[in-house]
Amino acid sequence: MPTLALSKAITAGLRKAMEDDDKVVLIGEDIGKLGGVFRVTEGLQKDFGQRRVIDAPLAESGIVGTSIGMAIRGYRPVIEIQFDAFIYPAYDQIVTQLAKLHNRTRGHESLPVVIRVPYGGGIGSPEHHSESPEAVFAHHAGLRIISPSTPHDAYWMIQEAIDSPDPVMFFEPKRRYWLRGEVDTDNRGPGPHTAQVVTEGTDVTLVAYGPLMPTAADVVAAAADEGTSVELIDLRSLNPIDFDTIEASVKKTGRLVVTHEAPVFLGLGAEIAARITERSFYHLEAPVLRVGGFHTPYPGSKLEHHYLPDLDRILDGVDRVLAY
Amino acid sequence: MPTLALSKAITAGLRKAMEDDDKVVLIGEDIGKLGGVFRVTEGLQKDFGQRRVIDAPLAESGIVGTSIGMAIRGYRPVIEIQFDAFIYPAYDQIVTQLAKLHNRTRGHESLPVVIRVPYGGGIGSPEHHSESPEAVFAHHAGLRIISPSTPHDAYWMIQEAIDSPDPVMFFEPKRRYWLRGEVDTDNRGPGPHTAQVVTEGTDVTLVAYGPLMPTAADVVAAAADEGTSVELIDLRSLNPIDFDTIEASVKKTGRLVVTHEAPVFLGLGAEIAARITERSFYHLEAPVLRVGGFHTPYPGSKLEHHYLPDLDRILDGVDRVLAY
Amino acid sequence: MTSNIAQASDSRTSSEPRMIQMLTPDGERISSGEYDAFAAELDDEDLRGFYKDMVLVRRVDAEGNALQRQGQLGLWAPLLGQEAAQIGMGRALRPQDFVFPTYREHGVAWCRGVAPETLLGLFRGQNHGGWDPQEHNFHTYTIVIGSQTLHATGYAMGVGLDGEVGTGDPARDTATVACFGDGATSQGDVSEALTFAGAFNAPVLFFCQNNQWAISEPTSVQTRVPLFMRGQGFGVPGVRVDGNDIIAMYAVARASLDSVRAGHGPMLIEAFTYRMGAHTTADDPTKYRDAATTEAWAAKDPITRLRAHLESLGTPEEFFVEVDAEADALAARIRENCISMAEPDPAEIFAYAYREPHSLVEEERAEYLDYLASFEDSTEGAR
Amino acid sequence: MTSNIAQASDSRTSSEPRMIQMLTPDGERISSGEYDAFAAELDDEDLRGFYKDMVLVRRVDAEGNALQRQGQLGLWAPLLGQEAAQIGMGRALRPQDFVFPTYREHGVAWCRGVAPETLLGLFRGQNHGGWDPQEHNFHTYTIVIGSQTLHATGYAMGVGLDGEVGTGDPARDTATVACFGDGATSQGDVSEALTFAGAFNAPVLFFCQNNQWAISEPTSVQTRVPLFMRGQGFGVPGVRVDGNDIIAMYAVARASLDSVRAGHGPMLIEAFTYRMGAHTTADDPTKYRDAATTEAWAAKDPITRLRAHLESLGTPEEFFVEVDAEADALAARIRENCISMAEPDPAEIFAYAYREPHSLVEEERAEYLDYLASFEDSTEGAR
Ligand SMILES: Cc1ncc(C[n+]2csc(CCOP(=O)(O)OP(=O)(O)O)c2C)c(N)n1
Ligand SMILES: Cc1ncc(C[n+]2csc(CCOP(=O)(O)OP(=O)(O)O)c2C)c(N)n1
Ligand SMILES: [Mg+2]
Ligand SMILES: [Mg+2]
Repeated sequence: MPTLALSKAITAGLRKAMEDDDKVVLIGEDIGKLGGVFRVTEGLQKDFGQRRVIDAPLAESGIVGTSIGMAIRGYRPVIEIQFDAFIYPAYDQIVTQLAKLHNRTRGHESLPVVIRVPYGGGIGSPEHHSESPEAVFAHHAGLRIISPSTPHDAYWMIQEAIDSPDPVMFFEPKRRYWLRGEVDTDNRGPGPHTAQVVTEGTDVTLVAYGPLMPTAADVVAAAADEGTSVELIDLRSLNPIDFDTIEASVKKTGRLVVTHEAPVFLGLGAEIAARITERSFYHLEAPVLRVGGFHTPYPGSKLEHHYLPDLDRILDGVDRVLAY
Repeated sequence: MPTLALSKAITAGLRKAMEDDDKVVLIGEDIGKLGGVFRVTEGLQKDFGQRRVIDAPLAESGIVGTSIGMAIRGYRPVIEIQFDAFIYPAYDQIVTQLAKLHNRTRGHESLPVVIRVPYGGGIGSPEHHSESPEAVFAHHAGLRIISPSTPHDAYWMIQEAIDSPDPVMFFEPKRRYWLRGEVDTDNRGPGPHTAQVVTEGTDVTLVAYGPLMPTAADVVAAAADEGTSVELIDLRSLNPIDFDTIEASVKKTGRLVVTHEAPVFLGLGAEIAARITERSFYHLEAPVLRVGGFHTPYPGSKLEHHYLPDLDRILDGVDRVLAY
Repeated sequence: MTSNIAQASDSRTSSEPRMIQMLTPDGERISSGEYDAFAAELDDEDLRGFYKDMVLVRRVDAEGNALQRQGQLGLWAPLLGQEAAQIGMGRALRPQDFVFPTYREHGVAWCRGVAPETLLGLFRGQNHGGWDPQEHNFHTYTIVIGSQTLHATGYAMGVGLDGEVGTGDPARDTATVACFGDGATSQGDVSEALTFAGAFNAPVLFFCQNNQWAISEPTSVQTRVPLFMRGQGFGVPGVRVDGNDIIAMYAVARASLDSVRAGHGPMLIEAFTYRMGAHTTADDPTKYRDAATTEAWAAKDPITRLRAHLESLGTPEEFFVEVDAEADALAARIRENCISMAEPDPAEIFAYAYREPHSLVEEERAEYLDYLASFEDSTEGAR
Repeated sequence: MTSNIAQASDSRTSSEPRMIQMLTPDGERISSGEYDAFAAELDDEDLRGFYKDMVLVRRVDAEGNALQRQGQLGLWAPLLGQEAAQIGMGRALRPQDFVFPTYREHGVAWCRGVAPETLLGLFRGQNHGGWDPQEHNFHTYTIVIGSQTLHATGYAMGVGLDGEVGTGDPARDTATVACFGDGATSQGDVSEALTFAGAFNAPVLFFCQNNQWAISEPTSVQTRVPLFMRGQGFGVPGVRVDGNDIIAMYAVARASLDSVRAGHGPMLIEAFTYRMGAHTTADDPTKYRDAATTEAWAAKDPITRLRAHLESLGTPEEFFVEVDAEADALAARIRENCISMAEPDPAEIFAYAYREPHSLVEEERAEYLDYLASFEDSTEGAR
């Protein structure tokens, strides 16, 4: 079992998918010789050629729109968006075309397009390089959205994304690209749309995903020191959300905290809070609490540690939910 | 007090704003001679000229982007987007530029731009003409979002939107354009960001906005027949949301149903449910229930009556929340 | 001095652009230089075929308008006046070519074998299109202006990756056609399509039907230079053709498609035509344009023009009578098939959101169908 | 036959385009036709001013790199090699003109009186820009590629509405400058900016610095025709200028700005130059380009070139020594001011989301500041 950095696990997954199916092509800005600004596609153009690893003109709508066309022609394009906020020029192609063509053609057309989006903050970047836009895509039907938090999941989930006949947005926790972990290349996980109980616990359920998973693990440890048993769930799939797994946990613990870097207001936590409250009303000892970004633009990097949920803020949430 | 159709109340509000401030300019597709596809700008080009009522090239990003530039030059552009889903090509300019320039310039620059968006379904239109995209804009900080449901509010709120130094998205309930009502041109309402209790009640609180307000009023009447007293709140402001008014009501009734045409999943109802549950946990007799659109593309018009929350579906929600 | 600089390089000052024409409004056949060769192969039978196509799609169009007026359709987007542009292009295509249409491409659809009834699903509100693009090499209609030009370009890039271009084999070399209007040229997506097409030398033909209007906006709102020039700065050469002249349309389309298939790179055709009807049945053109201009264009009608030419070639009167009869029969069939369309099943709403099962959609479907079923015994029924 | 058609109208086949140059890489002054007149007014003092500007901004740039390496900045975007393009444009502006920059316009910023320290806020992560655009008629930097070209066009449309164009009064007529790179030309927004500029005859000058690279992508990834042509199909004439030749840059900028201010419509300048450094300090150009090309461009260096010319004009050695001393002092000042910048206050996060009070932001601010305060007596402290 190799130990890989999360970014390199994605590289390995991409490589595997490209070997398995020569209809898989990569397209994006600077993904060729440079290997992408995070080096996720490093070496792939050298090995698979310029026809399968395509440096695109600097136009995100064009990249998504032409990928749709390539998919209609029988290809399985995997797009790299350079940074989270640079996906917005492609918003229209994603939500009115990519997400809707299967429906528009009454199922005749499938759109196996993957959009890789490095997202989240914490790497000291300037404006537009640290956002977490998952919620605005999850609101639109037609897209699947997943986000790995470990190298093992990264390796498998990127392949599952590419295999999917539905369009998949693959959100990569960029500040965890350097997180190393074992990748079991023989045994895949529970499938892309299942949440996973990472640590069992009895007092509070904590739901996190992507970049906040390591922070959440720290919370579990710190809470244990204080005598609180936290059950930690890695959401993994952001659309659909595996409410069954969360519900089962909350029916056990009676308390739920959800954390994400995205703004709390209308973030995924809102939906999880609303739906879990509906499903487990009589089991909840406290309202579902959310710890996340503020309703402000993501700040300059000197201030981002205030914006991002950290150990203390999430612990504070755990304490508050226990105080009910 | 004149009685006006909602669309004409907006026209009157626009006219008033243009008379009061010659920096107010209108820009959009087909808003000149045609007066817009819904005739909201009818007569305004004739009266204010082509320099103040500008037919733009067919490019929404361009319309929003150049409006930003005009605002920087000192104008107060009021944009018409032709139909809801045609706003997506402008998504990037709206969320990364319009919403963020005040912050980027540390308050030096104000962006008094209004984006008028006819939204919602129920008028038998083809794809892309019936969507309710308010939630994906509300998630981004920097935009104010309001939606009138009566001609009186339409008249005043469009003027308040134009007066605002912040960018405002003005969502117009297009299937209610023909709804007539009295407009008191001397007395404005409670301000654009206040929710209003439309009908007082004691058993359940019902929150709606824009196009569903008349339907919600029918629900109040039908519920009354069944002996249920529903307190109806017109949200009016979608960002910020006036949680105080909802909370006060829910602390009285103990039950809350939220309805909107937008998909339930990550719609405004999710945030309202999450936050009101947090604020009123011990007062709630039942989970907050939501009645809204499905997680599917908006269907063809022959099927839209299934998709849209109607009297029966909302009543069903009221019944379900009472059954707890 | 200043204005000299401006003028020196100002392309606005160029004179009226060349427009390829082979059939005058009076039906007289004229030469048009290098494109003549592509019309040379057309015999009288071909021309009668064109005539029939145009008359039939005009009848389809009239029936669309009528069905909308009678409440059978929610909307109709008429192609009146654009028959030559569309049939000329449609008939120049080979089976393996692939077309990405707007919402007004009823004539091209006709040539691709999409039954007119099939188009009605969208306009009646049964669905949003629903046909199988691969069956006809004709994509579903696109409503969001300009989007489809990127799909066409991407498809063509795929054709390039497949090597189905420049092989010299007429059964393999494949062109992709991106249809769009004059208004669409302003959308960023269309420029990005030109960018990608140029950068990747994609075998795509940009087919702009300049019908002079984007709803109420004349082309001058979009551009101050002729639209056939739009691609020049992207490396996509363009040509303007009389879009009401089916012979010129066919010849220019043939020439351009051949060039594209041969791998010489993307090209752009501006078919100069006129939207004789309303934008859609929801539109009222009297609000924004005067009857005189429309009448002037009526004198350039593509069908009248070809009929005059066919008559000059000695086509017997019976031919025209037969075509009209066929049109009547077609109209009756369409009407019948439209009216008899079944109400769509509410389960359809949930059927195609995703191809693979999706837990949320399944939950909502089950809940809603249960909810509907709960009315079954009641007198109310769901509306 | 087919390929004849393609070639006949294929603009790719045009020969090497004309590039305006007035100072050869060796520093020799040459004539460049109609643009000479705009350089004629430059006296030796002006040229020495240009030299000083270029040396100073190059030093600002070097200091930016150094501060980043030392951890004082999160990032720096070097302008190395583009000094002539930017100072040439910057010095051709009038006070009332307005500039919309990218993130690399340190030279133009310099000319607009924005202190280099002010630029550092963004690169240090103190804020996202933060200066007052109206104070300098120079907007804050824009990172999202191409967006600012629409703002510039809209601003220019506003200038047009104000009537501050074509009056003949040099203190009133106003040009707006839209800065962008070669990569940016592919963005739909840039094409839409050209569309609006053409359609509204907006007094905007499109200023493309073609530095041959968009991060790792050479210009050939974006286009197969020269970029000065990009505006032609939108009615925006273009000219290519040697972007490493400050005299030509100044002359072409002056000529174009005059034309724009006079109301002759939008224009485009392609400044042909080279990004000598990395894209940003986060980039490693050895991954994608060979040193030889960069070296070849080093021989065309804008500063060396002007220095050679100044020397040939007899400029005394002391002048160059003085400029270097001034550069040293500037660098020291910048360093000092950078290092002494105060940590931003967390309340800043909430301060400018909206201009008017917003209940949610106020609630979140109060909660978070309370939360922070709760650490004040504890040993931990908020990190
Ligand atoms: C992105 C977008 N914006 C606006 C519309 C509304 N709309 C539908 S058709 C149309 C005019 C299109 O004009 P043109 O491209 O010339 O095509 P034509 O209708 O003349 O065939 C407009 C503005 C749309 N469908 N999509
Ligand atoms: C919409 C968007 N996509 C991607 C990026 C990432 N990015 C930053 S600079 C750059 C290259 C820009 O190249 P060019 O326009 O030539 O300007 P230069 O950096 O050479 O000055 C890219 C891709 C971005 N900032 N915005
Ligand atoms: Mg048109
Ligand atoms: Mg560049």
